[in-house]
Amino acid sequence: MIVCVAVVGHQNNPLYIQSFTEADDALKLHHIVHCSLDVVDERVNNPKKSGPTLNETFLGLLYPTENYKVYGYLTNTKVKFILVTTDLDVRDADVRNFFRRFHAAYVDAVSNPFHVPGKKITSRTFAERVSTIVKSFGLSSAG
Amino acid sequence: MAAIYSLYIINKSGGLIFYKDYGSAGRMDTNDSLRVASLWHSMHAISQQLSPVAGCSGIELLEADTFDLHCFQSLTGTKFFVVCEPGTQQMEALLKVIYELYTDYVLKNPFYEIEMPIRCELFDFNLSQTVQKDCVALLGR
Amino acid sequence: MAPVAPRSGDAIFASVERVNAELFTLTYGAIVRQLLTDLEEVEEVNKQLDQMGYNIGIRLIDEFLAKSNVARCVDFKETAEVIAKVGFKMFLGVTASVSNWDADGTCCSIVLEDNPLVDFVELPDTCQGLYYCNVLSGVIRGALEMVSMKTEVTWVRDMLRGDDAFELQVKLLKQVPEEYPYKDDE
Amino acid sequence: MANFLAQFHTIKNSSDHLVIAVEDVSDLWPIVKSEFEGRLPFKRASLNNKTRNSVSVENLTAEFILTTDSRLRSRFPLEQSLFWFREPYATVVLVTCEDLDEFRTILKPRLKLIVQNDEREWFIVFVSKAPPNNDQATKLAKKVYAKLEVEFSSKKRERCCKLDIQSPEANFWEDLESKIMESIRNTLDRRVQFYEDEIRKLSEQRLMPVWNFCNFFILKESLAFMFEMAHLFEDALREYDELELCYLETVNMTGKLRDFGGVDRGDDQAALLNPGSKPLTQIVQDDSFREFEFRQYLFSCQSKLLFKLKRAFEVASRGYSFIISFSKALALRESILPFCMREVWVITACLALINATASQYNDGPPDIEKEFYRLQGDLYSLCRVKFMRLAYLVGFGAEIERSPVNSALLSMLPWPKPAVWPLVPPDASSEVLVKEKIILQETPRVKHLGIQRKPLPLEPSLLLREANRRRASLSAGNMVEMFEGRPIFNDGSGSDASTKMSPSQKVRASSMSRTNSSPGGFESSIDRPMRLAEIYVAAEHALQHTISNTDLWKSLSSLEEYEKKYLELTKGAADNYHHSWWKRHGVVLDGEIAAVCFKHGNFDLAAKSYEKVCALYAGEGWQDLLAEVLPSLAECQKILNDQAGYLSSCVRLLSLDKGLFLTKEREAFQSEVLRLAHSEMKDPVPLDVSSLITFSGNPGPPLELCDGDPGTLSVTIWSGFPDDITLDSLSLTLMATYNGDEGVKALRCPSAIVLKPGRNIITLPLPPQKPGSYVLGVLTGQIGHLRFRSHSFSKGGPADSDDFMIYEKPTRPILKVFKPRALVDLTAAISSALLINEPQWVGIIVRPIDYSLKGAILHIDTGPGLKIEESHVIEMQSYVDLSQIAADMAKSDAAQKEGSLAVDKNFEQLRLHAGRIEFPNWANNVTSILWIPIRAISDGLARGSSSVSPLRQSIVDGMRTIALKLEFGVSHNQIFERTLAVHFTDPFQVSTRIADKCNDGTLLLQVMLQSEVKATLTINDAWLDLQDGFVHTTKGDGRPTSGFFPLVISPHSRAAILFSICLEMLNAEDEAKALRPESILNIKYGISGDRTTGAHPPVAVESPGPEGARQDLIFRSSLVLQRPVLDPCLAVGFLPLPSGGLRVGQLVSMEWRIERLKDFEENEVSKHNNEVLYEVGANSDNWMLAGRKRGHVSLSTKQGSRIVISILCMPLVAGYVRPPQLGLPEVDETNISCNPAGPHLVCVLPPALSSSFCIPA
Amino acid sequence: MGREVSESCVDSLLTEMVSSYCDRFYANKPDLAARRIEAIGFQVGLQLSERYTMERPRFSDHLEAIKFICKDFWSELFKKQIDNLKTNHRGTFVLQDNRFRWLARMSVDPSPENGDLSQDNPPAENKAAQATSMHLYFPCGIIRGALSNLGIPCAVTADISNLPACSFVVRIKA
Repeated sequence: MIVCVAVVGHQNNPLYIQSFTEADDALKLHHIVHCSLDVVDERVNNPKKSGPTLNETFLGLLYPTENYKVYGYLTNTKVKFILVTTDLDVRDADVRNFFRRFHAAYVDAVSNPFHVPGKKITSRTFAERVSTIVKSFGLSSAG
Repeated sequence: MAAIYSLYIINKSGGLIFYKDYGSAGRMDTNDSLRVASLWHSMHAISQQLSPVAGCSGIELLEADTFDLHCFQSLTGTKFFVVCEPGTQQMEALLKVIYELYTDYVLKNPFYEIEMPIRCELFDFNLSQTVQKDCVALLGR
Repeated sequence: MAPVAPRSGDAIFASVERVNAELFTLTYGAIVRQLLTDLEEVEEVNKQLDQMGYNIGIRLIDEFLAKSNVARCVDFKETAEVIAKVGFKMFLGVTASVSNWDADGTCCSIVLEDNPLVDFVELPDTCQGLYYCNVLSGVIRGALEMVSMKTEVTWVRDMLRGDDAFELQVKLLKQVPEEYPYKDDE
Repeated sequence: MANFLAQFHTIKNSSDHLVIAVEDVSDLWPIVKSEFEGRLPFKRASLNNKTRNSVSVENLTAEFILTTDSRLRSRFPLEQSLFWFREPYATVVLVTCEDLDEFRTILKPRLKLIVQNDEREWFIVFVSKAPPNNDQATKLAKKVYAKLEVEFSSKKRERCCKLDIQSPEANFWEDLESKIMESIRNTLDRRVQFYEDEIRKLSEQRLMPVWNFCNFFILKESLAFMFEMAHLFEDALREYDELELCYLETVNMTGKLRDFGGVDRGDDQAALLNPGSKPLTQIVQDDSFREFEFRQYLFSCQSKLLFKLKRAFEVASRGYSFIISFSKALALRESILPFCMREVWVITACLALINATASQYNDGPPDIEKEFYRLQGDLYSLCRVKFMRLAYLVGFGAEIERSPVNSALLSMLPWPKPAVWPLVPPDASSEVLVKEKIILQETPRVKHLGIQRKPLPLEPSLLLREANRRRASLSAGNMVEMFEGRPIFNDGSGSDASTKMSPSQKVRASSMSRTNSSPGGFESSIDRPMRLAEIYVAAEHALQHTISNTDLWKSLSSLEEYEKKYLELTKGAADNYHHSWWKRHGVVLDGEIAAVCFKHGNFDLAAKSYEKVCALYAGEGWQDLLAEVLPSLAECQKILNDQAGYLSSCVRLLSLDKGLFLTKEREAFQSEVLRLAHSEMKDPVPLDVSSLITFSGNPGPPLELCDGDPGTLSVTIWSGFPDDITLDSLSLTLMATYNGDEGVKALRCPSAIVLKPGRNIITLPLPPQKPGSYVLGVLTGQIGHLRFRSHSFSKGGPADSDDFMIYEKPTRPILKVFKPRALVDLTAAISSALLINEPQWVGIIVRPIDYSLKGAILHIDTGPGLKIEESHVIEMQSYVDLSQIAADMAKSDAAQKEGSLAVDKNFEQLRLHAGRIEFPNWANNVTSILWIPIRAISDGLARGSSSVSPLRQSIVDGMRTIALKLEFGVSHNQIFERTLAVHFTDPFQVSTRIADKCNDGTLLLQVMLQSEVKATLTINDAWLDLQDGFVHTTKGDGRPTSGFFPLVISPHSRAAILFSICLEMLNAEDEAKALRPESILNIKYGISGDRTTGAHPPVAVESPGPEGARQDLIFRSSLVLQRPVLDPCLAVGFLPLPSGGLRVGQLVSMEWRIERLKDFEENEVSKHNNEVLYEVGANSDNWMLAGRKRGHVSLSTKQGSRIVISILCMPLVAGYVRPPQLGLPEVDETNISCNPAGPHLVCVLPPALSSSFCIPA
Repeated sequence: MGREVSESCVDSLLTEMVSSYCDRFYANKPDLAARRIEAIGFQVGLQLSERYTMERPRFSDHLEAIKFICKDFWSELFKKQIDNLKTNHRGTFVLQDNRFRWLARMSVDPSPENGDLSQDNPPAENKAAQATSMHLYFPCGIIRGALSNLGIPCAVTADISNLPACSFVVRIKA
């Protein structure tokens, strides 16, 4: 299941981070997301590593740990989406699909005239949309 | 080629905001045209008063032996009227087109101040285009 | 002359030049936000939005008339209908409905379920009291004034404030007759 | 075929290089052996790799073995083919021969026999022992060698070479090597071909049941091994990779459960780097390969080759993923493996890999290098996690920092799932007690600054529950087995049923079962849930069994050891990460190290690391994480007594998101700040609180002041403190927006102020500022010894970056000071003249120009000849002049309500104190008029004018000045000064003329009175005191002839009075001593005027009442009468003017005729008697004179001689004006007769009309 | 196909926005008005770029980004592409639109009677020019917003040679 999704600004500042576990250990997810930025930097800074997927927004799997997986997505506007999931066999297609919908939601959120770029996303609608996307994770392309 | 003599546009308070002469016989200077405008404005209004039945919107066509005068008044009170050769057809349509040109190139020109005299190249340009167009083109609409 | 038949809102909307709604929506949003920054007072912003709307309305009405070929409406009822069905459609691509007529037919509500102005918009708590769409009321007021109807347009419902729809109350104050073009002394 | 495995293994281990067979036909080997072996290993050789491309390898090791050697004794053909790789790759035939016959008869057939078997790659080395000096022998040898070549070499292959032992040719050895190489190459090619064919055959029947991986493995590895021997490592590696692939497929494919392995002692230590750790025979059992050993074996082979290829990096990267995947595999088998096998294995694997790669790695390209370090870091941290997990199990959990990173790593890592959770060994009660003690002693790690926070989890689920669950499931399971056929347990499929039960239920269940079980024999702790301490002990023991590596065990044995290891691993990870791209990882781990340092009181180090971590989080705005570390940093700073640091940390804590701390916690921070601020600090600490205290001007228009006015500025300050806070002082700087050079001014808040949390509004006194507009600069203040400053504005402040320019508002000017301008105006109320020498009201209009005159003070200073009538009060009343009224009307009715009408009523009497007047309040904003009673003094007597003494009066002598100085403004800082000119005058201007001359010598003296004032004058009486030489005709009191008084003269009009007088006869001597040189005209008059228009009754008389009550004023004026000429000696005649009359601006020449009436004999009037001095006088503002006004003309002394004096003049004004007069200064007037007399007045016409010249209407 | 509105909505909104700022709020401070209008454009550009760069790989260099502006971005806004793109390869780009839609309805009247703009009174010519430029701050802002959101800080100016052609000059901040 998805335990955490996050939006990180182009200055690596958290714009939105939502964990889907018991609240008390949300902090560790903050940590995971924050550290995963290392990998994003790495990918971006020496692009030859990300060979075929050069400049693709979808960065794929960032962390191959035993217990959870971290996926990354980097938009053209240097905004990063991070997805932390604990199920270990995830289809790439699902993740891509997830990020696509997530991106759409994000774009609408920042289209709110009252949203201040580079500041946290406080929109309620966004939060709701995200949670639905998270719920439907994996189902969409399974069908 | 429809022989149109001249075109007038009058704002709702009777001021002449546009006048174009297409070679009418008796040339008139600015003052004349102004006078004509305000005169017509009044006549048009009087005609509404005169009408025996309610809801008259004023003179639409005035036929003289040497010319016809077609008038179209928009609901916003702007009057467009052409003076043309007697019996020229399609003038209502023409006036409608002119009205649309007016909305497109006059009212949408940010520099045009409403109710003020019209000085818009684009309007002049498109207008002359339209007027050049012969009646067939107008029929097409 | 044979009056050209009035055209349906959809027909006109199909015929006019169109642009992406986002551009419109976002631009309007940016304007509102900038006004808030510059004018500080929400009340003032409402006022200015209405004013802007009015200025737009008095120009827009002519385009509306020219392109829609609507004849002079017999009464205010008809006018309202035309605004809702043709006007909104022609410009915003959405249709509104008219309801809540009062007894003497001088006051009604124009109800808007869908409103391109507010896509993406969420009012922050600091902006309570802001009538985000106030420009619309201004437009209607301005337009009607040009066809010699003095009206008062007020918001009754606002989705941004949690209502289920946008509802504008249009109240006809007085029907100004064509002013008689010359004074007595002439 | 599996039975060959052992053999294969031994062979493989025994032989690790190529073999070259030596067929020593004629016992030469002992002689040449040393030199031959001297060639080994071959420097370089060119061989063909698997894809038949020639590659050159270096230092190819090989061995020469005599065919007679036992090792090359014949074997079974099958195994020959199987283990072909160890067969000789070349055969060297050593021969020698002295004579041809021997060659032909013996040697040749033998050689033929040897070489007939074409399996082998062979060639012949002909050794000639012939000494070089012995020609005969050498020749013979040559011959034989020639024969040999003919026999054995062919065109396509050169199979012979010749070695002279005595004098070897230089190129022999090259020749030899090349021949050997050629042979090796060919052999290799052939064998590769062979193996490949075999392998292909096998792979084809891969899917058949008969197929057996073992064969495949042997062939594959043989091939690989052969490549390896030939130093073709790449190919060897490829073979192994293929082998691994194939293995994984088959292993996963064939469903049948295999023996996994890994249960032997020592298996816990990863053997992924030394292939020989276990004999293959152990790995393979009944031709199934144990995954555990075999995969490690394969990996170790691969890594061996990789190291040979100097690709340590690849070892690391392959290794990491291998460990991950392998650990997964272990997880699957956890139930059968020893307790925590998996964790232990991973630890050892990582360590092994780290050491090996780190030592082998030699620097590659930078990006690879970074990558390599990253891998090392990963290995370290993986190792670290597992290690912590073990530590937790044995009860060091309390010591593990509950940091986000640890929580992230551990809490997601499932507990080990052994089939049976280890149980406490019977004799361990003492240890249990120890653990118990530890548990009891362990105190929950207290957060600093009294922060309470739910500690982050380090465990996926509670260890206690987990362990007991596993025990329970087991016990239940056992029960089922034990009590076969017992109904109660038969039904519920034991294990999972009971897992569902809570431990407590379990206890009941089991106890109940115990009662049922008749023989209570098996008393064990099985069914009783274990206590935590017991779990620890159990785990410890279990681990002890698992872990074979002593020092790993050591590092778990005691807390100190554990920490040593822990630090080592953490440091290792951190350092490596620091060398890689993954800075964040590095920094975060530094934080972990810091925690340990902190625990050991090494605060300095701890602080340094914590700072790094905080900097990282703060820099990227990860407040939640920052909130976790910052308190620790603060604590260090506190302990290190780094006040500045500690303060700023507290402030940072306070300025974090409110949600991150409870209010009481935040209050605690604040109190810390205050405590320090007021504690004794060596030196005041400057502190930046921009994040905590922000400020801005109040919304709305800026405060507007006039130049030089002070004011009070009110400013909004947002306080981020959770609680009220008292600032000892506070000041804000103002910055002029336009002129930057115009420095910044600081506004100080006079008193200490208390900031509430949130929005505060404070007001600051504002001294006068230069004109311009100002914005707020920085805020500075003091709390105790703490000097803080804040730069940041609240919303409405300047934008931080250009990108956010959209949100930029220019810093709103908070203060505008206007350029100096007129704030008030003082003008004289009236222009017309006042009565001189009488107390008069002078009016001064005070007009404030939208500026309040509150408390204004007027200083009045009268110039010379003017004094204020102290006796009278000064009157002030509001003043509306008509123009303003008009304006008011124009203004909106709002202004009307405010009431200009009401204002009119204002009237007040003021007293003058030391020349100062205080203005009443009602006059603050309205125009008002001030009436001041004054008197202009002039002692001079008014002079009448007549034909003889023309009037010469200048405007100045009636002029007086009043210097006014108005002090106003908030603090009388504004000064307005003005000097008003007030004009005074006599009521009348008197002029006389002789109206008529009667025959009886009576003269009618006409006295003309010109009113000089803008008021009605009433003459009640007038009389004339005549000078000597004149008397009134009527013996009267000198009243005018016709006494029609009172005579009223309206303003600026004129009147005349007639006196009839006549000459008084008197003789010369009387005349000489004339007592009264001039006559005095006395006029008793009254004045009725309004002070608002000009002259008016003197102040003394309050309101001018009815006519009668008016007390009269006296006006005296002197006038000079002149006796007519008695004995004229000169006659001056005025010649008639040109007919056309005079016009303004037209030149006209005036002419006078002078005639002598008598000669001068007796008395010499003038020295130069034949000359006359003349002078033409004229009022210069009526006339312009051209030519000499004054001069001598010659006039002969003869009687009757005459001349004409003419002068050009131009009249300047129209109307009746006095013409120019001719005077003869040197001649006594009495000797001049004017005949004809010139006119008193001449009429000058206005200039002729012309378009260019217009007439004042 | 996203939703659409009539073009005159946008036109009249922009016209009104400009006139409000130039004639009402900052009547005699044209520079302030300009900044506000530019700021509004900036925000719109920011959000539009966010929207229109979805589903497309990241740009590897400035030129790509600029090209995106010229092609896709422009056609999203104006249903046409930039007609001509020039660059000096040192961070300056000139984007020329031969018929810029937002100027299409604009006919500048050089005669001084044109009371539309309440500047003090410079010669009618540049008075008109200034008025027109007021309408160009918005598109400039859009471009700047879009680019800086794509990580290219820059300054954008516009210049109108002859209506309705218009060219935007992008100077990338080194």
